Amino acid sequence: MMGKLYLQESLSDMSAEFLQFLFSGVTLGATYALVGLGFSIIYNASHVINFAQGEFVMMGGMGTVFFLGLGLPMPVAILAAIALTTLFGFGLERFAIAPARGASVVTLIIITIGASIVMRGLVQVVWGKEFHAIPAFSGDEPITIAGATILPQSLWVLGVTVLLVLALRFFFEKTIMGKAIIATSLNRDAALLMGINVRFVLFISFGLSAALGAAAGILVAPITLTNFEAGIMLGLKGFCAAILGGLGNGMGAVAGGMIVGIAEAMGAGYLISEYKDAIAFVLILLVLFFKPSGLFGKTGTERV
Amino acid sequence: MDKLKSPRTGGLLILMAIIAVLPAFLDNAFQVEIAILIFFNAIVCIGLNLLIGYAGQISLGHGAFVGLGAYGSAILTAHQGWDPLLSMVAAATFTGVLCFVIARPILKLKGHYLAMATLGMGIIISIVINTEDQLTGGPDGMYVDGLSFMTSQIHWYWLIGAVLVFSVWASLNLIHSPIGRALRAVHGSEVAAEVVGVDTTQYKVLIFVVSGVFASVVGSLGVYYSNFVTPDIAGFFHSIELVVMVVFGGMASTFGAVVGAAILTILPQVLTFLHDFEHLVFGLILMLTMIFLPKGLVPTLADLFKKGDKS
Amino acid sequence: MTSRQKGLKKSLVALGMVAGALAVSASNAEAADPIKIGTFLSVTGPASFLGDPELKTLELYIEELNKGGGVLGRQLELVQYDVGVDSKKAITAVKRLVSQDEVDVIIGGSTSGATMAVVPIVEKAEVPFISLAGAVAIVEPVKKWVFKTPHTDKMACGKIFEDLQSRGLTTIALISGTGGFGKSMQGQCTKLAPAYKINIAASESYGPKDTDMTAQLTKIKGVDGIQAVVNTGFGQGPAIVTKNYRQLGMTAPLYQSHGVASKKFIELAGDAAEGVRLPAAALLVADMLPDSDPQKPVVQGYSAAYSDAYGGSVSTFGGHAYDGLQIAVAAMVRAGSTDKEAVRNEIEKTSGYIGTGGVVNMSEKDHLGLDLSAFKMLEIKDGDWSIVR
Amino acid sequence: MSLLKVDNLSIVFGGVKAIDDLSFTIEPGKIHSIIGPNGAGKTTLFNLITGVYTPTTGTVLYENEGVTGFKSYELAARGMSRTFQNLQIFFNMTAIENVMVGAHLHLNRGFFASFFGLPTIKEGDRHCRETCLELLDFVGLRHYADTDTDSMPYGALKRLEIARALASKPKILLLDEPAAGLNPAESREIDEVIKKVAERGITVVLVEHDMKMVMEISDHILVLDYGRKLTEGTAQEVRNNPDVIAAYLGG
Repeated sequence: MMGKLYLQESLSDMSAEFLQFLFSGVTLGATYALVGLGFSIIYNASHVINFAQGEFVMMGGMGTVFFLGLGLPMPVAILAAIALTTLFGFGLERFAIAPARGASVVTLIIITIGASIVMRGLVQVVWGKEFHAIPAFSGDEPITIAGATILPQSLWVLGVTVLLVLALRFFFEKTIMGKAIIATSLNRDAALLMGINVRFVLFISFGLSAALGAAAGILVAPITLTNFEAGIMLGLKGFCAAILGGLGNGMGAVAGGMIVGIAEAMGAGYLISEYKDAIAFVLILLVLFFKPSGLFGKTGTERV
Repeated sequence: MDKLKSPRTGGLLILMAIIAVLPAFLDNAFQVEIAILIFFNAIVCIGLNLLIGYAGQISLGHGAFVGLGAYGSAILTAHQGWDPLLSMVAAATFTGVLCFVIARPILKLKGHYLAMATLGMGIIISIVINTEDQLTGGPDGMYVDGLSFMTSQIHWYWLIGAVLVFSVWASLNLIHSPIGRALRAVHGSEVAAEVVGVDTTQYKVLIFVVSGVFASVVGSLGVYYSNFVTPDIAGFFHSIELVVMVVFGGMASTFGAVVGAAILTILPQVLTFLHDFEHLVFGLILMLTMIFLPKGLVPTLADLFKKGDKS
Repeated sequence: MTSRQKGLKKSLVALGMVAGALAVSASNAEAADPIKIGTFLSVTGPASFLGDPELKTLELYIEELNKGGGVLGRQLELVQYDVGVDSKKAITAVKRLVSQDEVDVIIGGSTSGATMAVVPIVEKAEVPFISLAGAVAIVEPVKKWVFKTPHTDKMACGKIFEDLQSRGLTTIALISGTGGFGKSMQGQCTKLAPAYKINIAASESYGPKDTDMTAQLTKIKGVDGIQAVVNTGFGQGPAIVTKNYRQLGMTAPLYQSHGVASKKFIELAGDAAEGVRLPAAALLVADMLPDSDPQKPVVQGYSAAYSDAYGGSVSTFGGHAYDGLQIAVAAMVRAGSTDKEAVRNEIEKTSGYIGTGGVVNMSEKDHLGLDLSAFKMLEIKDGDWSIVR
Repeated sequence: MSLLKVDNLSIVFGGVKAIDDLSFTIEPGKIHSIIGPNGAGKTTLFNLITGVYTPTTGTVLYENEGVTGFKSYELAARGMSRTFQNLQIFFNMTAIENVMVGAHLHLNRGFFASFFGLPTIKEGDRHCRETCLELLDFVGLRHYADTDTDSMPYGALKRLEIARALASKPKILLLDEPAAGLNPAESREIDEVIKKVAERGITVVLVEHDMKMVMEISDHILVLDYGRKLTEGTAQEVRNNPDVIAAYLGG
């Protein structure tokens, strides 16, 4: 009798623990998904891997801190930060990517890495090096579900991510601009012939991607804090998510982000927390070894 | 004349001359230190350039191999009491074998997937070094005794300078051999290389191992020189730094790798007077160079000279 | 033009660039009259928490001293390098400080890792060095040229354990940052625990850049009988630990170290910081000190000066830099020169110096010179510090 | 004895049979052509024979050895080489270097010998350069020897691919549309080169759209349609086959 009770109790302890890790995982995962989606959008339009994607994330968070500091109300500060980051996205395309058209993959990678250093440097000079917290959107009182707790902010992260993903689907499937981006990604020359302004498509893609990154950065800043270096790891994990899902496959990136986030939280909880950051990369190596084009990527045949 | 052949001896002699006279212009120990750092970085870049510049396979994880050499040597010397040179060979062997094992699955990948895989591999190795603090001292790094017979800094200058000259010479030899042409063919068109008998996988694996061993040896020597090693050596940023040196100097140019290493080792030291603006300016220089000289410094300048000759 | 000449041209250009760049770096090195104070701090990276106020303090007071005519009739010049949290960078910076910049004294090293890495160089170069980092290993055993100003991690453990004893708590969990200070303090606490009859029932760690510690805390939560949790570490990590701690609904008392002793911690952790206790120097509670306390004017003076110059409130870290600078300057004045051996000897003779960290009495056997009495146990109440009595 | 024997070869791409149960043989020392309408599977067949693709079913026999699924470089070592419909030039090298890569299998490839620049390597390269210059001469490109390939005209690159393939000393050479995109004068030059290659005793397999050229130089023609064999035989036989006419007219 006693034994059974004890067992039940420890079982519910275990499931509460599992749930706790899962909450951590999906919150992280949603963030990675948004960052990964940003990678995908830019890659689709331009075949560039934007190593400054993480800095968009950072700029969203730091921008919000700055505008809040100016005394703006939260929603205005958030919109201002997203707008500012989007401007940087546009600028990156116009002043760094467009002039370097036709450069090799490595050169483009280094240009975006240079851009990430510039953005970090700029934020550091203008907004300082300190860590900052954004107040949570709906308070810090945790919600208890089956013995595990989740912050209201995590629900915001999840909710907004779902909304953004749905909105993007609508954008790409139903609007002219979205379709133009898809067309450009499939065949740039054909799109050009069809009268699509490819340069404009690229421009918009970078802006869109920057806005998404900023949104991700703002959503998680109340949970993880932010400073000028906060985007580095997030950017790399988002890249993992995008590759895991198959480069250029937006929904794949979302799935990839979730997988990475949950794997990370479970790994930290049940295996070794010290190796938490390695989990995403071990996962990506295993997947690439067995499926070289990601989980949901198309396997292409070389034409000769 | 084979167009790559001519600058070979000339360039090598000039490099030797620079190394020989440079100490006369170096005012103090710190400047000698920077010169030695340049040599170290240049050697890694020469190896990395064989992989990236010639064979066309990107690696965003080469810092990890420098780290393996450094920590391999450090651990064997400090914890196991091995002879430093033996440790260096052991670390290089380990790195080489590791490269050999992971090369096949990794180099099957292309473009951004290859970039991701090498990046991931590098980060995993760097996390292991950071975490296994019993062995590695964790994020704070570890102290190692140096080579007993290298009693002064200038000894190191000559030793590493000599290793650099050897590396340049060997790299030029390799490039101007059937193996070198096969590597460039892999870059040009894998399928075309295969139908004339080049086992592209074998050559990709070979050059991955070679460049890994270059990196590992530099890591080992570096740890004996500075007596200290921290995990940043294996980190993402060091890997990126190395690639930037190669591309900045000019891909598929051995002397480009040396020039790239020199400039990008000196630049951050020169920019320290900017304090907070250091990173901003560094990033801008990087971006502008890559946007306006996408082929890198040395090939672009070489093209300029060529054009000048014609007119 | 033959292709050999082409190669020559190529190489000449390379030579020119190397030489040019070296010349620029060499031009910094001109010897001048001012007394050179070298510093290497974690101005960026996860420890910018420490390095940023330290640098600001040094800049502020060196400017102040120069306005007042300098020291020994000479102006002071600060030579500073940002080393992030990379000890290797610290080594390069210190080599540069001693051999290129030829500084007279070094005040710096925000982190214990960076400090420990440069100790061999400083000892070899024979330059007086005052560290601003926490680990006890920096001054135990004593090294001829190395001094430090902050209280040690060992003292923090002792202070926390005293407080635990007074509350009757005996079973605790440790959660530590893996960076130098966190790891070192974890070691010190583990060593010291038996002496205070404290049982450490669980020990977890997290990386310097981690942003989510719920996994580690969930594990601690799962261990029965934990009466208090001690977090050793500096930077933003402890703020996240504190937030996660409240999120998981953990109610046992949470202790932090003096590695978070700045208002920034309260700001970052927000409401979650309520009730957190930590040992810290009196600087944080300047206005709450009794008027009889000899430290009161000193800490109030520094506090006001710093806030006036940079806005915001002071941290103890800036205070460490203040103490280091004052001790070094006083030693130079007593020595009447910047002769390194003489300055070192005078630093070692520092006694009765009242600084932000407490009253400093150094000796041949003690290169820190502080005792537990200057350490206050603070509790965060209503978003501000309060003294636990 | 046949040089190459293909039995019941098939490959499926995403449910579509690009090559469907194809069998034929190639006799040594002749010029064989493979023709068929666009999308008939000619290039796919080349890719299957030369190891670029692995067949779904069926076998390839080369000199009575089963070589199905062999890698291209393994086949090259056995004397099989090819050119490509879409140029596969090593654009990062000069013309002569391209050809010298072709001679790869016949040179000393020891790593340490190369690394230390031993005289044998240098001697071998000097000799190789001579023979490769002769090959450039053979295809009429000697004056381009030290030109960067990215500044050479298209027609010259087509011939350069042939020279590179010849450098590997093949017994059988598969040419994938060597005249595609060339003007009539250039086509005739290629014609001549192909005939000269055949005269050297090298078996030539040709995929070509230029019917005039095919009919003129081929000893044997294989006609493909939708991945299947429509017919085969001499130029005369094929020309008069009603199925072939129907296929070409889209009947």
